[in-house]
Amino acid sequence: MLYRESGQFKKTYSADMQVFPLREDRTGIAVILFIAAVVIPLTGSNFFLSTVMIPFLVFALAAMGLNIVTGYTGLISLGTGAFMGVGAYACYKLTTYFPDVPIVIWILASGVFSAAIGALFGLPSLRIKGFYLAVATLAAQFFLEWCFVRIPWLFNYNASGAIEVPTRWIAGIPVTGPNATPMTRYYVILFIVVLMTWIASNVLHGRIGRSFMAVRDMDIAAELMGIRLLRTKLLAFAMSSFYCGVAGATMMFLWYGGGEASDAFNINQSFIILFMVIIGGLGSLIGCFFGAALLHIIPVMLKFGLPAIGIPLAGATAEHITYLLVGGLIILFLILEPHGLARLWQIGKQKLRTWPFPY
Amino acid sequence: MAETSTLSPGEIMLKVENVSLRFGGVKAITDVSFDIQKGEIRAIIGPNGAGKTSMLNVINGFYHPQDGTITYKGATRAKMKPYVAASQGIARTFQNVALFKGMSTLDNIMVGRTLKMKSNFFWQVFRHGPAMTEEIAHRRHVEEIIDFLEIEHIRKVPVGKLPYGLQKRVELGRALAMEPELLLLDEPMAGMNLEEKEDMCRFILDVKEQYGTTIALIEHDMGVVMDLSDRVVVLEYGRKIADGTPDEVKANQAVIDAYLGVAH
Amino acid sequence: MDRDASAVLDTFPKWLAHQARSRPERPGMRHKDLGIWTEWSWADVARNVRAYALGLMAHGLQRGDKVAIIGNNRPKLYWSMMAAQSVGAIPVPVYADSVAEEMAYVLEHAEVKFACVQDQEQVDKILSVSDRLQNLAFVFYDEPRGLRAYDHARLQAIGEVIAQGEALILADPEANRRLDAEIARGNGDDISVILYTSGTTGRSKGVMLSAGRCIAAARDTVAFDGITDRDNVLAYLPLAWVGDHYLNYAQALIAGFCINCPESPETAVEDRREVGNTYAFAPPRVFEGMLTRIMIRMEDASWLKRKLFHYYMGVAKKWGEKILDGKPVPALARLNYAIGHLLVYGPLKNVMGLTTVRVGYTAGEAIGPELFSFFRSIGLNLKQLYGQTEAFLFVTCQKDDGVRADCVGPATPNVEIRIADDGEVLYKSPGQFVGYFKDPDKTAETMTPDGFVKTGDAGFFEKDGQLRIIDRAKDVGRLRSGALFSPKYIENKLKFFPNIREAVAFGQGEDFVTCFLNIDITAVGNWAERNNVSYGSYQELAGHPQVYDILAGHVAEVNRQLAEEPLMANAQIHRFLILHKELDADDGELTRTQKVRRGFIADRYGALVTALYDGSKEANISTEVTFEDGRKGVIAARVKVMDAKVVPPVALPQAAE
Amino acid sequence: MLYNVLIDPFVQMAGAPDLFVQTIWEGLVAGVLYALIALGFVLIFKASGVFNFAQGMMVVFAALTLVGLHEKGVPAWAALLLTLGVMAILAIAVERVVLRPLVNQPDIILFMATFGLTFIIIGLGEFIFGGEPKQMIAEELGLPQGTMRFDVLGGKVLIQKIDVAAAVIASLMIAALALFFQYTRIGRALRAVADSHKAALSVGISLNQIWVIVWFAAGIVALITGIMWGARSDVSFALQVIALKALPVLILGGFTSIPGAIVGGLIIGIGEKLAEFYWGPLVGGGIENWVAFVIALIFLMVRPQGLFGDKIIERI
Repeated sequence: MLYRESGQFKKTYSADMQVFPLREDRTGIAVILFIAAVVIPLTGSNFFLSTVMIPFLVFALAAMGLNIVTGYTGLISLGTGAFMGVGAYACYKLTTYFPDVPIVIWILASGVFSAAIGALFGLPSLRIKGFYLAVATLAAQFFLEWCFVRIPWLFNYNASGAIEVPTRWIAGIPVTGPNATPMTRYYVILFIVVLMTWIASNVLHGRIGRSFMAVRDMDIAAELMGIRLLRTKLLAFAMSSFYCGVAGATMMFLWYGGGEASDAFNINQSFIILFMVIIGGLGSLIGCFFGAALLHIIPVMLKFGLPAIGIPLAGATAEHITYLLVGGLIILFLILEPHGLARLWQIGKQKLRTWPFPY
Repeated sequence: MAETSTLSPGEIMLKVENVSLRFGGVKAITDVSFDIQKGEIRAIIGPNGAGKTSMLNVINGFYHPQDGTITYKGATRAKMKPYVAASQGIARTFQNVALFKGMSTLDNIMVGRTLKMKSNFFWQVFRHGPAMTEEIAHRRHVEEIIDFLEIEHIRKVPVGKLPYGLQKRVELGRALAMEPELLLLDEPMAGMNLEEKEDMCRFILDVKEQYGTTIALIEHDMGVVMDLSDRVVVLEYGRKIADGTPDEVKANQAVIDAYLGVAH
Repeated sequence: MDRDASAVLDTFPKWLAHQARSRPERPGMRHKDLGIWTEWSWADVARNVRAYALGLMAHGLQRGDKVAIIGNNRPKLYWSMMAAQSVGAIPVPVYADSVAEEMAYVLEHAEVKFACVQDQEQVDKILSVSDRLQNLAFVFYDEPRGLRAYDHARLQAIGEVIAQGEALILADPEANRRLDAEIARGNGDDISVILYTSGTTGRSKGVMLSAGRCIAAARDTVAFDGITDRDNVLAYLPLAWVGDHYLNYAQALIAGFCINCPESPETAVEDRREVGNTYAFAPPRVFEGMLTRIMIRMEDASWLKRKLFHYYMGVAKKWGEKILDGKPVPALARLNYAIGHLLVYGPLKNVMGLTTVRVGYTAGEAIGPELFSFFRSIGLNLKQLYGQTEAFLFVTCQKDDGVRADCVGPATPNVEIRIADDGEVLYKSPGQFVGYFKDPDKTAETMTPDGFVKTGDAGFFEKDGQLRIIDRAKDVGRLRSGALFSPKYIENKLKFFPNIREAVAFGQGEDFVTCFLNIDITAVGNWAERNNVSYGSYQELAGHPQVYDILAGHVAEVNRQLAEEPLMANAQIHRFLILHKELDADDGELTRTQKVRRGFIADRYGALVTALYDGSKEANISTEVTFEDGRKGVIAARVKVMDAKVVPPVALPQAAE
Repeated sequence: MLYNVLIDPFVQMAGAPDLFVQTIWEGLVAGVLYALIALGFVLIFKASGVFNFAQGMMVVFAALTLVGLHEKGVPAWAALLLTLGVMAILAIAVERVVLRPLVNQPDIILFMATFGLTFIIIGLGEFIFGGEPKQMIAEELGLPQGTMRFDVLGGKVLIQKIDVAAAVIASLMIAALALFFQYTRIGRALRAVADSHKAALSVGISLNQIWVIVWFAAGIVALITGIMWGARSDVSFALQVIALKALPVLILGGFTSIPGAIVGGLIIGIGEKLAEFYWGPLVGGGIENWVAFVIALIFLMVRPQGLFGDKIIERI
């Protein structure tokens, strides 16, 4: 309905291969970015920024990571939480040893470490598939979780046994630690997320992305076309863990502002993020944002929304209900739309393009 | 389009010698030998379960025979490795279409170019510079294949949505994208109507004519086989029972017996 | 340069040079090839054409030689025309879908020396009849695919020819001058092109058009519609048809706008949408097809959308055309229409690829009033023109503010029109033809002593000065009762129903009118699907009783309309039948431009015609048909005949005039 | 260092055989419980091809329901029956709401669906009975209490009676299941399903019925497991992590083999106890949580098809 495609023709392949070939879509993205970068910070309260937006972006990033390996390459991973942890701790150590390097750089660099670990635990994926692989990744989850707790060096031997995020400045503005304003933290995360989304879309739209999907859709055919399975799968694991790692680091440094591995990076975290991917849409970047938004909003609404409208709800009960809702949603989506919100979005778009026709 | 091979037409490109393949106790192929000459269309026929597909799987390294050797372009091996086979110019299509369902026609064929793409991760990350130039170059190549197979109108359609006949065509396109020297076609015309079969025949002949590709194909439609192929090898219960020109094979008593009552 | 140039711009090659000079950077041609639109600026086009021309000269092409052009709309084929004309040779476009036999006739008759064709298919056709074409020296092709193995003694790729030409230019500085000389030698009296009309009767005739007249005609209309170099057309009409040669080739060269060639016929619709053409021409059946598709797709839409659609279509019907014609419209209605545009018309045009169309023409046959006003009401400036090959298309056309469905508009600038005593339309036009190639008698036949051309169509002027065409002059007949009877007029009324694809009316000298009908397989098939009526074949569906009932309804409706028209009231359809096969150009039942060959059909289906009149309920018929691949076969059928509901004439105040 | 890893533990074993036996016994019991959970998985996987990730949760849920009902004043035996009823309802609900709509979907989808199921069960359980840990009503159910002491190789070995009971009941149940599969019509049908769904229909039992039955059976297994387990430690969803231990067991045993599940269970149980007791200290203990998975992982690399599974041949 909003689309006017007549006259939008491509004279070069680069124009034809761009991620958003239609003018209308490009404007749409621009508007969204504008809202994210200007409108929200201007209008959003600190509470909104730090309870809704920041976590949402962190989750979106983590979901993106998982989606790369599960959605695009078709390898189920239940180790997301742990890989995020690796990122967080890596970042912590790095900034401890080199306090003067801008924290953002370390946040990004921490991904490298999680990528390495991820690739390591990706090794079994060559021989094993499906459920088996899922179990294998659980090994990573539990082993790493254990490391986080049992290796004091990781948390600088703090008595609390937890990461204590130090204050770090960029250009004289505190970015992390107690006196970093939600606004600054929001902007930093926004920057990271936008950057990494752009990169992800680049990679996934190119040769590498195609070989991922080839492996997912029909690994045998892919192999016989000369795609090296191990390489591709490891790359997928590495890239995925990189994103998770960075997500973990941002989570620790820009959202939690410190905390224990056991509650930040446990198996449940892995599940939540897997659910975000499923509900958002396997094999879709935009889906990661949808999934993250939906699954993060539900608990927030229950915890703060209901009381706000005068329905008191015990914290514990809220949590239980969340479990129920989330579990229900998963099954519902798997039954009704296995491709998740992203597919719904697509359909909607298609309808707009062919409006008033049904197809 | 195909890489200029060191071989000249008529020379032996691939030679299979005394190959036997077993799964546990089951004998899929027993002591089969034959060769494929550069530039010919070589048909492999035989009743169902004769081990035809297994033979192709051996040739492009998906199955590893217990005995026998494979000589491809001079190099003799006990077994091929899929990656080696692919990178040395052996491409194939599958009996029941093995396309990447989630991807568009264009992307499917683009995957066929993977081996030819070299740009490193760094540039891929920015989708600029070498990565983009490469992407464009290969896109162009793929477009030529799309044009060749007359599938412009489904360029951006997810292959899952395509009718069977077109899927087969896309799969052929994907194989062609690898610029194969040896193209293995596993029942390229299975389940097609007459018109689609005629098209497919035309394409296969055009491929041979235009790109000088050597083709080995499994097909049940005898008419097609006899029209297309230069030489035919006949398998039955994993054994070779005949080998020669279509006419020779047609005359061969063993073949006639094998096909007696076989509805093809 | 330009000033004195314009004085002598009397051939297309000169115009090409002019465009290359005056707007070298503007796009001259686009072709969707390998998935993207390749573009040639006017300078590029000129450069290619010059090289091409030199290449052709090198192959021995000379002034006056005929060059056949066969294929779909592709830059290289348009260039072939330009190149040929540059040398003073005469391009002879031929219908690409004509079977070898027809093609042979034209090529032979035109004594073509070279043939520039699209692909293997055309090459094969020519080779299959080459023994009959003594003059044919060379065949040039655009797409090499599949031709590698062919004997290239008399066969070459157009690309190579162009390359040769470029080489020549580099090698020999004289080459350019030689070509310029050739181009300069050309003048307005040269024959610019020979277009073979697929005559509604008998063999086709070669209409010779002179350069000067073509250009004069084109200039008039370019001015008339204010066409500029910013315009855009999608070239999808047959090259051999005057419509394409005029609207795309001639006008593009004059106005300097861009010709866009689709990737393949299947993708033409999608390509039109992509490229967003601003100037569109389509015969009614194209718009008909579009409307049918729209309606079918809407049927499947959710009821809410359907409601919305139909409501706003109502609004459009009421106000759309008024707004388009700039007539006074109440503000509220305007507002509502604007909303409608946002919700329905705009998107609709977008999906149909009409968003950017500024001027649209339709012609060739009468267009249904509903159909016509549908497109106008959603804001598409669709107009009618009347013309023919002999006139180099335009005889009349409608002004933006003077559009009506039942007329074809007043005379085009500089065209004189006269109505003969027997009602035949005569004209004298700037573009009018020089004569039929190798056929002076026919030429004489068609010309009046004082230099007017006979259109062969009967018509009259309405009060507002617009011409109204009734029918082919010779087809306007009378029933035994003496009542006036115009088959075409009735057929058109029938064809306005989406369910009816073709209609053939009989009645000359009979007691009453009867007709054959062809169902529109898309529309009726879709209806069958929705009402799960199962059918195995076209034949079965055509014979289906329910289908008969539906069409009977349509026929009755037509009779009702006829009853209201004093002239036609007595020529109502009494009996009809639905043909068991689709009328087909390959069987010679239609012309290549899809006009019915009434006479031919009448005796091919003689048995059925008798059945229509002897009151029998059924009739057997078996006919020979030609399949896609040229093979022949026979299909037999038992066809039902049905009586139609006839309406007593409405006595109108102002009776017969 | 190497000494500490490779030699010292075995020296210790030899040095204190009683401790060694004690550890083995501990492992054995844990193993039995793992085996029981794994058994639940296998039952369902065999019959419906669903990898029921929620089996662990069902154990906890069953136990929680039982205790919860009793807390609400229901007598033990009644609570037991009620809980059985609840498990039956759960089985039916699962078949209706999850399996039936998802029939013919790729396994991986069903697999993910059981994640959802897991969450629902947790939410439901905690929502109704509260999240805080509870005591299993062992003696009310007439399970033996207290401990037995044995003299072994000059040392003392402590054995909880409940553990013995656990072992006994477990073996009884496994025997019962074996008989059930062997000799009842339904059992045969189930075996048939495992081979081919058509075969099952020919036996004259609808797939839907079979699924319900199987899930119910798994529910019973879960309940018994839950009781045994709850009796040893308290009942709460903290157990879920331990419940996941069944996964490595399955990988060792293979998804379709009951003996496999048992053997796997014992290997894992004993293995991790030994590891924890003798090697754990070297790295600060607590390795129980992952050692099982790592064992499984290493095992996978060598034999992807599990102990009792047959080699997988890929076809194209």
